[in-house]
Amino acid sequence: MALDLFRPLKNLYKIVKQNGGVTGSLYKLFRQDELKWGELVGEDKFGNKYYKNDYYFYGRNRWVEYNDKVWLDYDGSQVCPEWYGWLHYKTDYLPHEDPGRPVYPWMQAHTQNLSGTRQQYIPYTTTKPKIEAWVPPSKK
Amino acid sequence: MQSSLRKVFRTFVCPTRGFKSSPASCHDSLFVHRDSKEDNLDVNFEFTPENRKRADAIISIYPEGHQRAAVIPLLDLAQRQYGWLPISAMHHVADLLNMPKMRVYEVATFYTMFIRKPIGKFHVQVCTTTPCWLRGSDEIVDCIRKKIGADVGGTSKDGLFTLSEVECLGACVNAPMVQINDDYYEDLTVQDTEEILDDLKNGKKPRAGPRSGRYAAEPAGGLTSLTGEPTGPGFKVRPDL
Amino acid sequence: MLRLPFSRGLPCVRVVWSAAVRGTASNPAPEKIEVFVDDKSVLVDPGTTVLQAAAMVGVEIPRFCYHERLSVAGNCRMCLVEVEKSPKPVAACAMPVMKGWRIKTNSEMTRRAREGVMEFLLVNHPLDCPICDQGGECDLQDQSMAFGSDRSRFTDIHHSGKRAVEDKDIGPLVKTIMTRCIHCTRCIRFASEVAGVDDLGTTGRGSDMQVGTYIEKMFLSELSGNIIDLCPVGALTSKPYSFTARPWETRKTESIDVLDAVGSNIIVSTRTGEVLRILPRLNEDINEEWLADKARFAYDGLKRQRLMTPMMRNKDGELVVVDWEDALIATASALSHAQPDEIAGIAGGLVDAEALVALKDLLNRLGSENLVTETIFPMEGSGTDFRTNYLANSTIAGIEEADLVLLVGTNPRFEAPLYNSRIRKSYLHNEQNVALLGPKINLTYDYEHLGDSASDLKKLVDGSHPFSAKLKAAKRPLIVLGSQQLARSDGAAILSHVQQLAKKLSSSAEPDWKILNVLHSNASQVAALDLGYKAGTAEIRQKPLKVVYLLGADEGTISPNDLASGGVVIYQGHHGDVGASMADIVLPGAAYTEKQGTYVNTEGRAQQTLVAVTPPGLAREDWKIIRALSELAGYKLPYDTLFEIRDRLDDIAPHLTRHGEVEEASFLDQSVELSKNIASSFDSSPIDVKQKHLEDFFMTDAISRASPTMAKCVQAVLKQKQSKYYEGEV
Amino acid sequence: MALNAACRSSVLKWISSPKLNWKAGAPLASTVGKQSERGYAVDPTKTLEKTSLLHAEEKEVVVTVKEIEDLSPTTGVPEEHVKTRLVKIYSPSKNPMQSGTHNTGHWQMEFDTRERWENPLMGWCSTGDPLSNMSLKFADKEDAIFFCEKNGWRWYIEAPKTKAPKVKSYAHNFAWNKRTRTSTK
Amino acid sequence: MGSRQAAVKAGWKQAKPLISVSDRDCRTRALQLYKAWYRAFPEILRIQDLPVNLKQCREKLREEFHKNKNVTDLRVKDLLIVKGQQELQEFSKFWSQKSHMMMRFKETHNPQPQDFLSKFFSGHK
Repeated sequence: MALDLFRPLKNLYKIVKQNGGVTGSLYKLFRQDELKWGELVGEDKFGNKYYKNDYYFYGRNRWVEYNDKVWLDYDGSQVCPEWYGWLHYKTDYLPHEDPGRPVYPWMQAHTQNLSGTRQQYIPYTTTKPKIEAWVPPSKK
Repeated sequence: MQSSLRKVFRTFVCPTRGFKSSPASCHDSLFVHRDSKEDNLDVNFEFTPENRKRADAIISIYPEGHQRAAVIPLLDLAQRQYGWLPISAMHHVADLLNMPKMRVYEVATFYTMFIRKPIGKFHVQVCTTTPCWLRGSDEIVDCIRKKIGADVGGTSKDGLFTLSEVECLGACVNAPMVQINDDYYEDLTVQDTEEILDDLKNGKKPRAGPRSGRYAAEPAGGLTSLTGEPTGPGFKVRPDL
Repeated sequence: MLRLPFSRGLPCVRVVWSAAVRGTASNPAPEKIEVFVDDKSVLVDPGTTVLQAAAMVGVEIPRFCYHERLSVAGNCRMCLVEVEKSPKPVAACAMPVMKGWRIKTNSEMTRRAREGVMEFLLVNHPLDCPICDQGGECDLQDQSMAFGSDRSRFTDIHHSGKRAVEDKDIGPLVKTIMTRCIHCTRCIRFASEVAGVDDLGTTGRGSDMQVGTYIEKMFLSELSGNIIDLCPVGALTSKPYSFTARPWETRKTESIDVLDAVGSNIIVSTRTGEVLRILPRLNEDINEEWLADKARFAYDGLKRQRLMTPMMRNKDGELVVVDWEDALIATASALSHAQPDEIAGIAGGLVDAEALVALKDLLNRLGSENLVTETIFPMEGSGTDFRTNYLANSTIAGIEEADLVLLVGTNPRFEAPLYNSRIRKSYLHNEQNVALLGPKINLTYDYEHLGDSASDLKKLVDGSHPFSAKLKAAKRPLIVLGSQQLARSDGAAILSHVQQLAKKLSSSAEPDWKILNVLHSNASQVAALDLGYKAGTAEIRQKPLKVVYLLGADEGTISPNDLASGGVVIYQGHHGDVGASMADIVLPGAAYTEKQGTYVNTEGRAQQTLVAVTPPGLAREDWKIIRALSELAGYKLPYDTLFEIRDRLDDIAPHLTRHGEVEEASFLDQSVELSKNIASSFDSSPIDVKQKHLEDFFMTDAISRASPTMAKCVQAVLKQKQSKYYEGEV
Repeated sequence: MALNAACRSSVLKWISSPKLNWKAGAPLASTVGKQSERGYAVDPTKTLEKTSLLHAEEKEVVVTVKEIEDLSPTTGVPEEHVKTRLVKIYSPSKNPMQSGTHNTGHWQMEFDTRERWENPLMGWCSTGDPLSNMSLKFADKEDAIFFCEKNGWRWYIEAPKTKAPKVKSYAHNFAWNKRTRTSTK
Repeated sequence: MGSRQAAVKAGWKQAKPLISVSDRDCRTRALQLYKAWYRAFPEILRIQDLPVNLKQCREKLREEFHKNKNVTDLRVKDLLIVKGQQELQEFSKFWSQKSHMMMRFKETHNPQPQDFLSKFFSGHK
């Protein structure tokens, strides 16, 4: 096959087109430092969009675009567990296609990593003080 | 194959000494005190005036400062008076001898003839050691069991008889035998046994001793030796001496 | 190979033996006989047992039932050794040696005998070492490693034949797991010989034999904890310490007990900055190898009710936490705003000599001489000027040499249990006779009761009392005066009469024999008197006090009402008790396990405690608090380190830094002279002691009052007293 | 550049020179101030080399030193742990829980206890005291004293407590007229 | 045992020398070591890329030597020289790193209180 000199341009056209024109593309480039084109395969309950394009090399051919609402505060832990496996090549099934995904009542809803926020987990001491201090009798 | 051969060889030809425990041989009595209906501190025990006199006599045997040596005879006396040894009797003896109560408990629990739980009026002790057993003590035991309606170690419903199996009582010549309270009844047959128990039940006191008509431990079929007169001096002595 | 370690480290024992044997031989020593232990020749006194002879050459024979301080029982058979030409092995603990015997402690016969005994013991011993508290310090464990067989012939995998014995409940201190018992009878012999409580015994026989009390009964003794030490297996273990630690995890600090005036030597086991248990430490002169229950088990009081931060009263009269600067500045300003005579220092019963001297120096620099101890001692006559007046001059070990002991108004059994156990020991082994002037109490041995009238002392002095003849006949009489009697209004008269009696008896007694003994009830009294504290708060209460500095004073001998209005009470101590609750400023100090402090016991022996753990929270060592305070008050004390304050102690009273030695005092004649003028009128009230019953023994000071274990003991004793089986023993 | 590299390698060569002569009292040949051919005055390795003595033969040489050297500058123990520590030299007492006397009879040194603190989460215990676990055993107390003196630690001796021998007899249990006659086993 | 007892009382004794046989000898070695360090510093600075200048290094060198000025014992001095030698080698060969050198310039721990009161307020000292 002859070298398609216009391929980069074609790609650029596809990318720009898919990402919502020039302004949309610039917006995504600013947010994600990267511009890709690909097939939207699904969206999770947090509004993150998952894409696939085998044009890119394995390892870069599945990606997530985080919900616009989080702006720049996106974080790997915002990927919900259903999509996690697909995104990390643990499975090739998409969440709705996957036959073996039992749902148990004890399963908790996924939350993103809360470290550094007000809701973060703070460990507390579980040991009894070895020495108890005297509490002066109150006059009241 | 080889190993099983070795096993057989070991078992039969050169057995190693194996340490095997026998099944737990728990004593029929308990070695701690538990308050019960019959045995508690509220049970009043005092020596009767006669026994008190006997007790004083026993104590007086022992030298000054060593009166506590009288603990065994006094406990025996208390047991004879009460039938068995309640805790208050032990305490009474301890007080009498001015010794720590624990030391009395030690003695009372050590000797199996001190009985620390209620017992029938007649304590039937059947010897089942080898000579008696060979002479049929098993039948005697069965007979008594049936007769009093209680198993070994148990007491009859009327509270008259308590049956125990004991080791050799030293009357092997007159086997089989039973000891009822202080009396030996020897050369027993099943019939004799029934008779004795019936008598006791009816308040009669059967004659102690051999039932076979023997006086004591003499040979049953008459003397087999020493039948003649003893020889005089010079018997089989060299004439020249 | 394993036997090798047991023979190590014994050369020192040999030295001691020979030295002591030389020392004690008063009458011409009988001819020594020569025996050979493992072909090593040794000369021993006639009557020495094989085991003792072996110890002299450094051979330690394994044993379970034998204990140096108990009678010989000879029932465990572990000490079997071969003696040449004897067909059977002999029990080394009970067999006296004969001339020329050749003892073989490592021969085939000996080893087989030990192995056999070990096997029999282990047949009926549970294999629960992993959950046994004795694990790691168990004689059975160690000896089965060293002398037992390396394989088992016990094939009872169904556990049908293993002996099992039900556990006994003998109180809140000793946990019993009787299945582990190997019937060495050490606990029984201890109870009967040392504790004087014949409550333990063996019941049953053969394989049914068990050690116990037969009836359900608490082991009512003030020395009950010692049976935990004595037990060579895990049958008797400490209840408060159960499942706490393994011995190899703990750090051991050799220290001194201060909960009574005996000054028992102890080992404080700590882990992760926490005191886990207290064990006795051998000291032949004081506690031998025993320890009273209070000293052993009150350590959990060190973890409760502690003062951990400085506190001050706010406007509402509530004690609130402040930091050190504020507390010390407030204290300093209170001290500097008062006139010298308006300041007083009161020392309690658990204070070390370093803190005492620091407080004394500070108050003296401020111009105040009002330094007193809580416990009263008559200041009439020679008062506390002569040490001989307030010491147990005959020493504790000296009791054993006495032939007659007269106890005056004291219950040594609960005031100083190990003092009492010495008397009992001498009573049993040395045919010592005892008489008591005071209330009728159970001392664990027989004594002649001389009534409880104080005026009988007068009769004793002039010789008209029926007991006087016996006193006069005694070669080594001993008078023990309880310090409580000195708090009576006629305390001075009692003391002076006892002194006169002692003086009188010294003419008929052996020369240089010391008769007068004062038995104190707290650990700091002697050091305080040595340092020049006055005794009793009565005198200073008359003064218009503005500032009272309570140095661990928790007996409530002074109250805020004794102070002039606007007065300040400063409390420095380690527990929130009486003193802290009435204080305006609380300065948290260190308890005896947390400081290196000097204490002087009732016989005048200075000993030091060591730091086992550091003081909790913001608490500091006591002398340091006073030193810091002095700097803020503008009267800086000239010592910054422990060495420097010890030098200061050395300047005042050199014996305070000679740890472990008794400084003798002998000015009886002079003090008798000076006490002759004391009015000799006695109160009509009978002589009484505070601690008559066992339940009075456990909670006597700030530490033991904070201890849950001690509270449990009191409850258990009271409960036992409700039982029908209680016979008014204690 | 090349010169520099050459210089560097020569420095390294000196310093790593294996010719260290550790023999005590061996004579030192080179002296200070001699110019080496590479232009450096002193060869650092030479500080450990031979000493210029008149008698060059290897013979027993002795120096006079203090009886107790103060080793503390060389041990690396922080100064505060030399000056403020108190060493207890003692002969450990027998474990009262056991009959055996193993682990006794020697002399031991231990430092004073310093503060431990607790991890607030797990309750684990820490200490800032590097010497808290240092407990050395000695055959006799003079050795221990010598060691402490050398290291500059203050020490004190805790006198060992010894047992008094006691005549014991099985017969005492059965003595006819003594109080030792007991009713126990 | 007897000799040891005598040892406790400070005195003098004859001992086998470690390296130096006389004070003069030892002094020579110390000076040699000092000079070696002095001259090695430019190279050490270069290879280690230390954030200090040569002057500071040499001042520090002086300070370190002065720390031990009170050492009198010949053998201790020898040992110190040996240790100094080792250290020089370590730094020159980059066995010891930048941080090891910088430890000398800045204490890694907070200064401890010195007088009694501040010690008292700061903790169990």
